[in-house]
Amino acid sequence: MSRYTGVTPEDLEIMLAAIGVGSVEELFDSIPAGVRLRRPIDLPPGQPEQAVYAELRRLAERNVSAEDEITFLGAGMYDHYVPAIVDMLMSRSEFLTPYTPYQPEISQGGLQVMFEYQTAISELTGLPVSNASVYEGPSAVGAAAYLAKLANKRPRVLVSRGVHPDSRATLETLAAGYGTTVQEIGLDDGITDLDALRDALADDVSAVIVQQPNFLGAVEDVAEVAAAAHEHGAQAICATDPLTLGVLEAPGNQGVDVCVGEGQSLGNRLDFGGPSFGFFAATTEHLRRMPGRIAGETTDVDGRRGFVLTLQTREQHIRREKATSNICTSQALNALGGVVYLSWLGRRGIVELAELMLQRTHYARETLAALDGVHKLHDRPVVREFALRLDAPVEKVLDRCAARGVNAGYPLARAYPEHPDGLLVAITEQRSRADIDRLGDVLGEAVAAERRAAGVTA
Amino acid sequence: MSRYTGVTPEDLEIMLAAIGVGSVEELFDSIPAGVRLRRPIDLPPGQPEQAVYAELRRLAERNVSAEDEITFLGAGMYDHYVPAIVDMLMSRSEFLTPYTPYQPEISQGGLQVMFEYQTAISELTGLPVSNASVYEGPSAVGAAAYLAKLANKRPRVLVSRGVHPDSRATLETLAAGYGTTVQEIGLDDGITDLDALRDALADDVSAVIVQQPNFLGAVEDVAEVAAAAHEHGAQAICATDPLTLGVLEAPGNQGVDVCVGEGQSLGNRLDFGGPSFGFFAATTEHLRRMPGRIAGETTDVDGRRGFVLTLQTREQHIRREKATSNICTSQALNALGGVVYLSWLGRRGIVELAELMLQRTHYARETLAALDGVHKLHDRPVVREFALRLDAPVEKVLDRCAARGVNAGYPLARAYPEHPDGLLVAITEQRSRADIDRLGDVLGEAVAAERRAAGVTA
Amino acid sequence: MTALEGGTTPQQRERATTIFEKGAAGRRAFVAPELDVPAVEGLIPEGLRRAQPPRLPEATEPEIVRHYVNLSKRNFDLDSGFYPLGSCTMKHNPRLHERVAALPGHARLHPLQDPRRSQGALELMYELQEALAEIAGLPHVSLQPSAGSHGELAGVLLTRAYHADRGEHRTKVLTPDSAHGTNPATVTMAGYEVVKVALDENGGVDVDDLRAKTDEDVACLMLTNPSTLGIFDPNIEEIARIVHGVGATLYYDGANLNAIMGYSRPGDMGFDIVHFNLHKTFTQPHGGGGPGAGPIAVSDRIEPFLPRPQVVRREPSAPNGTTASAGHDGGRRVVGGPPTFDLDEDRPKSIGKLRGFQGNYGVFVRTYAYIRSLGAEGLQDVSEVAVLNANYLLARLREKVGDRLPLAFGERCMHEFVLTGAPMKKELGIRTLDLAKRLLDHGMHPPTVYFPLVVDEALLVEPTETETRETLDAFADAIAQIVDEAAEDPEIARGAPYTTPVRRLDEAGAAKRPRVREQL
Amino acid sequence: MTALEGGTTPQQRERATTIFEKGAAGRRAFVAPELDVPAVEGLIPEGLRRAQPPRLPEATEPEIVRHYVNLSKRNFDLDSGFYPLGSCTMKHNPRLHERVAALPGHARLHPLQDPRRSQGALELMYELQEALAEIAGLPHVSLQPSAGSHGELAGVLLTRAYHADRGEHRTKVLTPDSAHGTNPATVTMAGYEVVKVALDENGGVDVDDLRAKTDEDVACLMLTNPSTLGIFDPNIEEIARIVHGVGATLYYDGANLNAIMGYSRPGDMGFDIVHFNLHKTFTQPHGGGGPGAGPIAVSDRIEPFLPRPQVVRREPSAPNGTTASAGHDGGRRVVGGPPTFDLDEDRPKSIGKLRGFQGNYGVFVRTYAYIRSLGAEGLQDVSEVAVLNANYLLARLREKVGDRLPLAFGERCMHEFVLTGAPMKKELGIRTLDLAKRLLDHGMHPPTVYFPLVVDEALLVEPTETETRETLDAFADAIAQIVDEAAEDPEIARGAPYTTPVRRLDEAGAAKRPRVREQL
Ligand SMILES: Cc1ncc(COP(=O)(O)O)c(C=O)c1O
Ligand SMILES: Cc1ncc(COP(=O)(O)O)c(C=O)c1O
Repeated sequence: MSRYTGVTPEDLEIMLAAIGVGSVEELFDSIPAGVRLRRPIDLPPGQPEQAVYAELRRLAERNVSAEDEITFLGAGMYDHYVPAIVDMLMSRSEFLTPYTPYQPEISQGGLQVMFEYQTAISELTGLPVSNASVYEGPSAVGAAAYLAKLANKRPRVLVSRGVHPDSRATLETLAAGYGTTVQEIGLDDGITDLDALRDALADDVSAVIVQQPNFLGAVEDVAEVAAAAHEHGAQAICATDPLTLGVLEAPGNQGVDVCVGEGQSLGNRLDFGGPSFGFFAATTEHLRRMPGRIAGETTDVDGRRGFVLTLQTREQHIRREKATSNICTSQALNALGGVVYLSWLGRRGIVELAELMLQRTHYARETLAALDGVHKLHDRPVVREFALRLDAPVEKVLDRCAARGVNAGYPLARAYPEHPDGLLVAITEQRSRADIDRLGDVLGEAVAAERRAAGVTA
Repeated sequence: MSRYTGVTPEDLEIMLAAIGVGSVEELFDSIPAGVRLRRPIDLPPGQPEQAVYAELRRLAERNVSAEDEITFLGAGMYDHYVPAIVDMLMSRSEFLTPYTPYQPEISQGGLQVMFEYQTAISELTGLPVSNASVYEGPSAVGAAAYLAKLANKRPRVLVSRGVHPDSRATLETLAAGYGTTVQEIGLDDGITDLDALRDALADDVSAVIVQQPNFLGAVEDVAEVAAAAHEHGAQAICATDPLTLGVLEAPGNQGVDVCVGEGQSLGNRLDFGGPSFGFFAATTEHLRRMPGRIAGETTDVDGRRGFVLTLQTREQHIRREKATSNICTSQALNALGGVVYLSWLGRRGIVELAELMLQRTHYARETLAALDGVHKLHDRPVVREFALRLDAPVEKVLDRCAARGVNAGYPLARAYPEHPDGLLVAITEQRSRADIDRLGDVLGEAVAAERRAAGVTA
Repeated sequence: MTALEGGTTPQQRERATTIFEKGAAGRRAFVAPELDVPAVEGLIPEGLRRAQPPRLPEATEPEIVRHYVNLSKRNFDLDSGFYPLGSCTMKHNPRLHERVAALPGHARLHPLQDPRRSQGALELMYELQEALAEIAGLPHVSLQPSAGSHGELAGVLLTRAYHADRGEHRTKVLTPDSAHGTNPATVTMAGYEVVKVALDENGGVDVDDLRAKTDEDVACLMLTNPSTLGIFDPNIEEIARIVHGVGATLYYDGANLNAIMGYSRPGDMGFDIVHFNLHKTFTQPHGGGGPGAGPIAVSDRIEPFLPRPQVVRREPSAPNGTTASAGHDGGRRVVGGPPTFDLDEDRPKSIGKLRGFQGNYGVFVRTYAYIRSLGAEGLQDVSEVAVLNANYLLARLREKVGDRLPLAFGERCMHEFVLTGAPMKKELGIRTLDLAKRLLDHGMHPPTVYFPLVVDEALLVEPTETETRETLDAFADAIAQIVDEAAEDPEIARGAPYTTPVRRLDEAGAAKRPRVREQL
Repeated sequence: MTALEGGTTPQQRERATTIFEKGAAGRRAFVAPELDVPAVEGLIPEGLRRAQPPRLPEATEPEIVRHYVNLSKRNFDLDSGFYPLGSCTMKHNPRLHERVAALPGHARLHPLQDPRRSQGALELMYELQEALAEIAGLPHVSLQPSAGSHGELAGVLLTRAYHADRGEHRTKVLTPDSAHGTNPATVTMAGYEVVKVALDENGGVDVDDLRAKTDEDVACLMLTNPSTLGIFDPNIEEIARIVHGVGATLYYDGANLNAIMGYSRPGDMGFDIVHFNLHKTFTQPHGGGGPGAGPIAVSDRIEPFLPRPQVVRREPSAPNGTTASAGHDGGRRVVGGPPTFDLDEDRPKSIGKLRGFQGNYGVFVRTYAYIRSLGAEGLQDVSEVAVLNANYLLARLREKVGDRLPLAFGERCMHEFVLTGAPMKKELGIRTLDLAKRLLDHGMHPPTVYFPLVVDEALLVEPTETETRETLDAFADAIAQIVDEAAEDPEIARGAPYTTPVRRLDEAGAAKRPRVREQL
């Protein structure tokens, strides 16, 4: 017996008798001797709840979280405020503990949430159909390219270097499986090099993938990219940060065929990278090729409105090797957080929030670029994140800032060797002007100190 | 409109038209001009959720909580581990948000919880009837004395000096209202002076009140106190710490008529002193005199088992000035926490937990009393808390310990001027032997340092 | 639709079993920390040691969780539907408040922590005192009382202390007929005699009756304004004059404060003592019957008697412990560093303590968050929308069922209103109780019934400001539907509810043969 | 009892309305922080700026809360009742895990935080890798995959990389007929051809068929053991020999690991790659369809190809960045200070990344807490009770309905078992689907139906270890009652359910005319 299992000695006796065996061990007789584990599992003994809590607290305290410093770190996940109702609803047993809704009659709650979520994602992206979630952002990019391959069977995808490095890496890994060649299109002054893209395009290109805003924070001209792709019959795929769609045109309105992205910024925690959710929206043409669950509206035998998992003939449990994807367990709870967040934000709120980020991002960029030894890496419009160049070693500058309680951002050199001096700074509604001014002070002093150390005179 | 109110301009128009007024202000016309507030309320403007969260976090961080130090502070509230299921259940909307169950048909959940709670309290205290909660511990003592007065109309209560100082203070305040004289019975070597008690007892004594274990941590001979009270026809009232009843005899089995106490140690948070709950149990004789809600079992029109608030003719909403108490809103949610905690602890667990505290308390007492300049204040059996005497200024010693991350306990002088050198040390299952040893080190060094400062040579 | 509409729901088919009937001997959820000290026998002498362990449940964690989760589903709650329970102010409970109250710096703070190490808590309490003082229009606040009725008791005891201090011994407290039961019950507990004051034809205090009953034996008049009839007493200034004329205090039962924020303040009406129900106006969740908190605000003359300790702010310039600036003190400028906060126990005239420690701090955290969230404008919006919603709902109901369920007094209301079901009873043969029970089948919580006592077949409706027009319309429709249905067949309402986990319960039987615990 | 038993419940009477139908133009729950910087126009060129805002809901916080709370009540969940959904391991979800995962140090930790400032997270991941390696009996673990099927994909891509590294190009992957749909689907996505292996008469892999199909073109055999039939394959050693004989890898679908902890390990059976479903064996709540996590454990020969980054422990003696000791490394002694943890991106043969960042860390926190809670003994107890419960329930069902719902293969089972409803269908005229739907009226979640495909009218029952004997008995009784009822009147089951918020839904219609979003 443990705190989770309850076979009393009396239970055991009754149960063994009903089964007709003399011991529990006997039930494992079918395991051949040659593969039996002949010793206890080599793990520490179990612990009371309070001890486990204490241990997990100890570990938590060895991390510097967004609660412990003023952070401007983004690069794919962002420190947004998660409203209390999201936590409350995500922790309700009725949402937290059920399985995928295989029995729709007793799963209308979850199914309707999916339907509402799909509606919200469709509205955000400007595309008519959405699935109920995929794992997360980068793998969604890989899944989108697979959909393109299913659609047009072409062997090559073009991906902008402005797409998140993890997305590009994931795309490469997955494409190696389904047999698509990945070719990168470089950036020109912060955004996808349209000339290079046009040069690389041909009739064997399955899809063109661009990110909006791109990894350097720059707003791309998605319509141009989509038009170029379409000229060669390729699919236009856009990865996007959903919160920026409060001020940026919906990809669906710019000719994009598939829009995917990381949903973390919609009411999901940072959680050191997951779980969050990926979203996946497309044109109607692709509906029967979409990966993952899709909730659809229908009626019951009495004519009541209801919801079911629909178009399941796309899916692995029905179609097996002919399925359009292998995805099964996805991110339903996180997507619930997403649609609750979007409801909380609301039609006006998403614009207000995005506008606030836009203005503060502009302010931060100008404030920082005015510092000695700090320059804009590009001049493109930005919404919530921007890239700088420092006249000082970035990692050292970051350490100096961290020591003063400020996380100044992401060192671009980690993913972009061509920008060894690059720093990516992210803004959310949680970073006030005072925080930005503080970053300005701390960063300015750190750069100055490093330049002094390197013998540069300001 | 705010985030909680939703009258749109269109709503407003429709609503005013339906009412037949031209403006909202008009609805306040019945307030005479002479008592109108003619300026805005003088409070800061409203804040977004994230700002309020930040402000409350700022305040929280200006407190040193039991999460921030190793604490041996008790004296009425204790840092026990609250299991996660208690939080989970207390935060379910269905328990958190309803009112007192005035409509039993849609309140069976809450009513059954009360019934189960009453059963658990009755089991713990060894008394046949319990109410569904009172505010908290000290006021429960005052309420118990009021019950005694209702029962026997006598004008005097005797209260042991071992009863919590807040309970004695509250008793005095309330007794001043209902016209009972309160007389204190001193302590003798840590426990209630039985001779003094017998001397003070007479046929005008309504009740005798004792605390188990008492404020100095000592185990009282409750049966003796009860017997003495009964000899004079007085009620025997015992205040107790429910967790100690895992090892201490139930007051009901020792002849006590009313047993009350602070329920915080049962799955409730410290919360800087509240909300928690008070429990109130008694002999059947007192059932119709009890304060507060009582859930009772019954059946519905179809014969189904069900629960209702019962014996409401005791209560203010029915009996008004003839009610046995004025209590209305009580502590239902906290009592839910209590019964969930007791279910979690279980029949064996409460004994194990109390035994663990008993043993660690003994170990701690012996460890500390072995330090130079530290002595036991009394030699009585103790369960979870004990009193020491220090050969050094207690408040200064406490400051020294606090600076090293240890809260060594409660300085008795605050409530017992006769023990200017007294220190009360509390143990819970969260204080391990290692913590106790650390307290030994820190306390020993603090006492030594203070003695050195005072010129004492060890 | 038949009288047995709905038949037997799955919940109805289940027999209610308690946690004591679940589980099995030996099962457990708790795993004890290891005994890490030497085990010593005989630490408790035999006679004092418990002979038999309490027969608590024996169940695994999954069993316990499932038991209580399923019990929770047998409750109606505010997050699920409309809850217009008059006098209870069942407004939305923001979950932000639960989040901030759970921060370890608040939730795991020991009440006896040294004030120097609980500055955040004391600052919060001090600021809350200030805010409540401003809202009440009275300069001094004690946060200590645990609920409204506890605040009332504090208020009457303060009155006693105030008069005693002046060498006066008074014996009577006045309450109007419409008063909540806690008012007279409090008076008795505080050792006074209750004297009832009649209402006039508009539902206000009968000023003549009040004048007649107000003499030098009267210690206090307890009043709520707007009253439990939802009416703001137009004679409040005159009432205050009469009461103060004999040296008595005027006590404000703050249960109905939700109606007037930004429009009037008890202090400005002449009240000496006010209690707040933080679990009403300030949205502490009701928890199925608490916790709440009942802070009080008082005038200067009552201040010396306030319970101890008081939270005070000490200016940094003043040497510690010498000048404590309690209560409202105007300016907030800081000279020579930030102010500190402390607990002042040194109050020689204090009535003492009403409970342990400093009050229901967890509730204060929520209230503080609420006041910060809404701000001055938001609080005024609360009262405006509460009154607007009540009047709109009243208008809809008058339009639909005004003949069967007329308004008891007047034409309009403040934040709540009282209908009388007397015509409905007479004409349709169903009582207010039947209407209430039938509402349960509509998935709504009924209004308060049979209170206030002065109205026959009373129905006290308080929609609160957090409900939308759509919800109010749905409620009016449901009431109309029930009344229409009763006109056709009153038996349906008389037999209601049908779809609830249990149906009408035998309350008389429960009281006659009380079973108040599980027999094991 | 009639076919319409239960009639119309209150929930059934309510039309489902979405959040997009609630609220009204202008309402809001969000209050924006003030714009504290100078407002600048034209920051986004016109063509790129959004012309029309997305038509998101406009509702107050109370409206949103009530909407979703009421939606939640239209879900069945594990905290409310028995959920014996075969292959899904619906065991109790301890709330401790939610508490610890929500600690800000975990929940608000940015995935790109410098490893020096995320040592707690990296230590946790490292220790979890170690624990999973021990449980799998395979030395190296990557936590990265997001779910079981993602782990499968990782596994097949690893196989591809492994063979490619050896200069081999293989084209086929074998899966038995009983395999879960994700296995063949994964194979296709990873660019291989699926070859099915037959089962023998005991439900195990047909060794002869396997031998016949295993050649040098075969890259991998994917297997779950015990299989989805709940049977431990007695020929596992022979199977491993055959597969390894041609240089193929053996992949273990870990969905059924809950059956064997402490008794056997995939690594010891000869598997090269294993995935774990942390949302099954390790009790991450399912969330109505995720999140989960699907870490993989692999043998030495696969290790070089694992995804990047890997979490590594660096011994303090070693100069930073020079010696990374990845994976299992035996001793834990510390020389010269505590070890540090790091992310190792420098893996030249790695298949790359499967997703962003380091995986579903929040799930790892829960799993880590679970493993620490239970320890070695507790994990073995899990499997023992899971198998005991399954066999007991099987025995009870055989006793009661063994003729109508016989066990598909063999006599006993591991942690789950498959019944066939074929005799019931033939004799009583109700299908497994009808039985399942009728169970809904009994307040229980049905077992998995129509899977595995190899069994006609399959019913796959997995009670898990956290259920009590009483619950198993109640389930057996309910099944027996439904079968008896069907013997009297099969129409009842065919029309079921009756008491659920909606009744049987038109799935065909939904697929024919898909409506996958609200029309606004
Ligand atoms: C008018 C009125 N006064 C006083 C009270 C008592 O308040 P509490 O329940 O907080 O003790 C109530 C609460 O029901 C009330 O409505
Ligand atoms: C046997 C088996 N394999 C694989 C999977 C897929 O796992 P996941 O849903 O985590 O992708 C499942 C889950 O349903 C399963 O039961």
